[in-house]
Amino acid sequence: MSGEAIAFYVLAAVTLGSGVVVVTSPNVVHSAVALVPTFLGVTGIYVLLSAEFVAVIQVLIYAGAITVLILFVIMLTEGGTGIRARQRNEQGAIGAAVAAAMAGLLIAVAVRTPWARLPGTLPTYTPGAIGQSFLGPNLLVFEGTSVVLLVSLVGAIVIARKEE
Amino acid sequence: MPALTHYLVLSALLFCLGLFAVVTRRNGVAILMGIELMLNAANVNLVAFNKFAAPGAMQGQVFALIVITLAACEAAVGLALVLAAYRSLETVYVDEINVMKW
Amino acid sequence: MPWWLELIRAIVGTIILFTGVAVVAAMFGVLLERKISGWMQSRLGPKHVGPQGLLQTLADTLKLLQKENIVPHRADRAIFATAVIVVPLAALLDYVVIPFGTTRWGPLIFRDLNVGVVYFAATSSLVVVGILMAGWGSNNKYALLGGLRSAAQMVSYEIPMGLSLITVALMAGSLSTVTIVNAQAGLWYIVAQPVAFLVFLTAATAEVNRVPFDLVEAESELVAGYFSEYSGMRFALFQLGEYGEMFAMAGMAVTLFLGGWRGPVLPPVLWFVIKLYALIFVFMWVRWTYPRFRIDQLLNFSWKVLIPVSLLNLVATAFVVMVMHR
Amino acid sequence: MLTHIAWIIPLLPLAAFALIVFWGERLPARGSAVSIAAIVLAALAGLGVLGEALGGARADLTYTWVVVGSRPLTVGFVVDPLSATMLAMVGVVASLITIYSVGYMQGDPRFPRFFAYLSLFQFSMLFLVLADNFLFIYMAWELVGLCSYLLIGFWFERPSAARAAVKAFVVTRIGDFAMMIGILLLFLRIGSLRFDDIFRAIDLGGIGGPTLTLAALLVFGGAVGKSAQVPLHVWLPDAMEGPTPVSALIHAATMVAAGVYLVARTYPLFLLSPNHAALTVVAYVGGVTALFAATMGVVEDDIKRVLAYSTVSQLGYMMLGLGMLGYSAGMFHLITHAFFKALLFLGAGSVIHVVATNDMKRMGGLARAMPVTFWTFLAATLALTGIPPFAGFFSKDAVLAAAYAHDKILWLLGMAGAFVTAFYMGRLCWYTFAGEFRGEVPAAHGAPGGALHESPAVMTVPLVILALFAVFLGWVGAGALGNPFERFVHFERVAPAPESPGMLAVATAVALAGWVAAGAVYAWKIVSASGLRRACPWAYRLLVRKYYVDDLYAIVFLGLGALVIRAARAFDQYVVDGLVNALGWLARQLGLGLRYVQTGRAETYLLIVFLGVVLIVLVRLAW
Repeated sequence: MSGEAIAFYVLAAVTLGSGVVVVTSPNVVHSAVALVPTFLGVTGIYVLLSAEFVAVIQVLIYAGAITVLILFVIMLTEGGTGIRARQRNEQGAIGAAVAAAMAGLLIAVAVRTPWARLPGTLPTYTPGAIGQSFLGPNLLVFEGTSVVLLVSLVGAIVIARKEE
Repeated sequence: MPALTHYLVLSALLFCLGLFAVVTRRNGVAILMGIELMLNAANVNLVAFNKFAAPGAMQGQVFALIVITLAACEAAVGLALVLAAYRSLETVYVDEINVMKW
Repeated sequence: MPWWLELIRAIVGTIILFTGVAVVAAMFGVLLERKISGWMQSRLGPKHVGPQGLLQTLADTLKLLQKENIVPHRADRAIFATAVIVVPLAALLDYVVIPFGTTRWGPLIFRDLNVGVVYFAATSSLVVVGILMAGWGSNNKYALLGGLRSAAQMVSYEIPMGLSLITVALMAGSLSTVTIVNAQAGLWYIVAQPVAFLVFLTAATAEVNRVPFDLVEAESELVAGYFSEYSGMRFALFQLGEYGEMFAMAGMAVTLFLGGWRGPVLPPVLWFVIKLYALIFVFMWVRWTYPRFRIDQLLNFSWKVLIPVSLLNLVATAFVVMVMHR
Repeated sequence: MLTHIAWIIPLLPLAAFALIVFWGERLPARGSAVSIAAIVLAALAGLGVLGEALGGARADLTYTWVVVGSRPLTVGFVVDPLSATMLAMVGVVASLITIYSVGYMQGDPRFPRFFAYLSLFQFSMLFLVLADNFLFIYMAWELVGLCSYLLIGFWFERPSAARAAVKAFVVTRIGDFAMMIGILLLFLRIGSLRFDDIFRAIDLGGIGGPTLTLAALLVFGGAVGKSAQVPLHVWLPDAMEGPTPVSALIHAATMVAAGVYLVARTYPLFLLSPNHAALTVVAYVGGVTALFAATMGVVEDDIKRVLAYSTVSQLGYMMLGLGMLGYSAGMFHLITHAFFKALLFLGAGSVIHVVATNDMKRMGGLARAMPVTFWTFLAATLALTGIPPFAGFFSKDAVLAAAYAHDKILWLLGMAGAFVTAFYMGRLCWYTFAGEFRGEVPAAHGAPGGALHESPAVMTVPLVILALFAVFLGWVGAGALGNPFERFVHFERVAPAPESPGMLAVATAVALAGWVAAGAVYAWKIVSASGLRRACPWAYRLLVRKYYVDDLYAIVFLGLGALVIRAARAFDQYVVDGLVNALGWLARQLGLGLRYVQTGRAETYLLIVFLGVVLIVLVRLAW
């Protein structure tokens, strides 16, 4: 087993293990904290996939910003009060069954499909390639995303603002 | 050497974890966490395909970045909604946020 | 050997090495802080332990190690315990991309990442998680408030800091810290980008929760903020993280604006350390000079002053760079 | 000329109907003027058509209406001697009766509606007469039935009227149902509803044997219902609850005669059934009805009901004539009967209008007070009883001659009926017009001072005109004049029965004997009526109870039927309703179950979406 395989399995274990905590923990704060290793595990996966720019952005946005935001909202809403409230709704069993079946399907598809491969090599300096792509062929998407970002920024402020 | 399939399987499992959270959690914030997991799974797929299926093109990583951006938007708006709902209804449990159903 | 394995090795190496270095640096930092504050307030500071009180911090550390680890009643033990690890770990991760000097074999850096600057921003933002965990895990309203303030503050100041980082990267045409240092061969960026430097310094001060942005641990209001309930070794770990973060910030400032290891006559590593401690001194100087901000002033300052200023600076820089490349 | 646009004639009353329905009260004379104008115009046109038909004009307009499968369904109108005669008769009688109605219905709160119904009926009847196919006949058949129902129940405030209307409708419906089956049978076997096509098919052997007999009898079932033949005669006496002009028009002159007309119209159907089986049935039904109904008239005290039984009886004679191959004789009797029976009803209506009662026992001596009514009524009575030279003499004797030629038993039945007819009509006349007035003068209809008086001219003029027909129309079919009617209206394949002077004498003698017997009982009191009653109480009881037919029906349909109905009700309640309730329960339970799906929560919907994805993929894989 090569080093890369070891790294993959370790990262997958970290990702899925903490993911399970995120999903099942009766304490929402634990769930939110468990998000951090999940995201970091995914970051490691990105690194394995030679996508270091995506990886650092993942850390910056997900682990650094979104998790903090989630923790922040949890503490602003429930604080320490809601820990003992029921966290799972009544469709737990069927939800688990459906999720498991879905996983089975997706894995079956992933394993059985003969994935094609296009010729080409990954650029060695990906941030530059990504920048070229963003400001070149994907400019419209880039601009659209920027607009969405702006709109959601304004929207979030308006929604969360206290009524005067 | 992990192949494309390894990453796809990992992503499938992560996606279904997120699905499970979205479907079974009562807390709005926890549902958002599930959504984030699903988005992450999708991103893993994108980046993996970028490397294994079309290494020459950067579309996979580019779109992963866009997804991350949109995920940030979604988290911001979603959490703002949860906050607003908590402020007016004093609950973050989505099955109790049902005044519009009457 | 694939580069990703090198990265992992670099990170592990950083953590192992700098746990030692940072402990010493933090201990020395604490002593320095006390000595400088004493000097500024026209008093002597620690004096009795060791020659001129040099061993004071060592004694304090030994004392802390011996003390009982108190866990508050009904605290969230798992989070309470994990937070202590997260904060210094996040601080230590910053050091991966900081070049300390250069040798015959190349720059003295754990890993010259081609996304180094972004990496730095990403890892330094991880500290917030630890602070929030500590605040919530303590089951203490002062701690919780401190944690929340910290989150708001750090998220706010990450933006101007990131913008100033981007400005510098724009100037150098690279995200790699080594390339940035090399790009300052002619002119330090503190000259070319004074605004970015000031913004970075301000944001860094806020990021490490130092006066005048020390609302997180505002002793007079929140006792000690998110680590009110920590004692013994855990308290020491927080101190370690804080000072580690401060040193990392100072090191990054040196790298980005003060030409890194560059300097005449003296060896590069020495130059780096000199510049580093000069910045540390500035941090401490500021601490004993300015009063604490209010929380609303703090946030307003970030959103209404720093962000617009750094945005304008970024646009102006981009314009200049574009013109020069023509 | 008129012959080819004869189809316009029915549309005139239809237009009047539409006008009155929508603008009734606002039309001149509250709608009656419109109605009268329409029917008088129609009558004139009908007479014109008759004139042209006498000149040899014929018409048969056919259109393909729809194509059923591969079979074209043709509809159209026919003008031939038969329909032309009927057209003229219906037009004239209806005109006179409509004019008469203006006086009779004066002051009724639903005056316009009456004329609207009347116009609708006239349209339907003219439509029926002109139809050249079973489809139109059936449509018109149902329309006249509807009008009959509406007009019998015109005074629906009276429970008896409402009941009578329903009874008429339901009883005739039994016949109509048989007729419909017959029509469908013919359509199935022949593929056309047009009379000519059907007759041609019969000639070509397309249908024959028992099937043809069955079809003919089923069609005859409709005629039995409409023409109140035994055993479906029970509705007609009760139908007298309607206004008297209605009784005259619908239940004496036209609609009830439609059954006879139908048999005549579809005569080949009956004639060609093996061994004349269908015709024999027609003859026997008619013969039995003729005597049977007449006997019931003897004990009836209601003046209109006596006339109603008389109508039933006379319709029986018509059927008898047709059944005994006397095609012309039957139709001739239909025509003459239409005039004199309408006259009788209108006369009775005139009397009722004045004395405000139907009970003959409370009349008497009206001959002096109402001379016009009396003399016209008397003329009609003589015509009905077959006294020469009045109209009924010629037509009834033609029927009896046809019966004599083919079946002596039926001839005897007819002769007995003639005797009884003379007897009950004599009884009616003496009760009503002779002797002293036994009732009291009603204030409402009497002139100031409460004296008995003649009816207004609007009523008496139609009486006089009809009386002229009653007196003189018979000569149209007189053998002495070469029987012009028969030359005009006849069926090629049947020869007219020979008439002998001896038979005429016998018939006249029988009728006179009836008069004498009636006079003996009611005028000269040689035998007292009560004495007769005491002499044979069972016979009297039998007649009063109308041969227990209504009671039999009551037992069969209300007693036995009640069991069936109760069973049906139980079936409806427990099986049908139970099924419906079960469905409702099922839907409710389903809804109660499914409402857990409709939570309004995104998580549930998402779960279902993914469940669907999984299921679809699994199903796809299973294939």
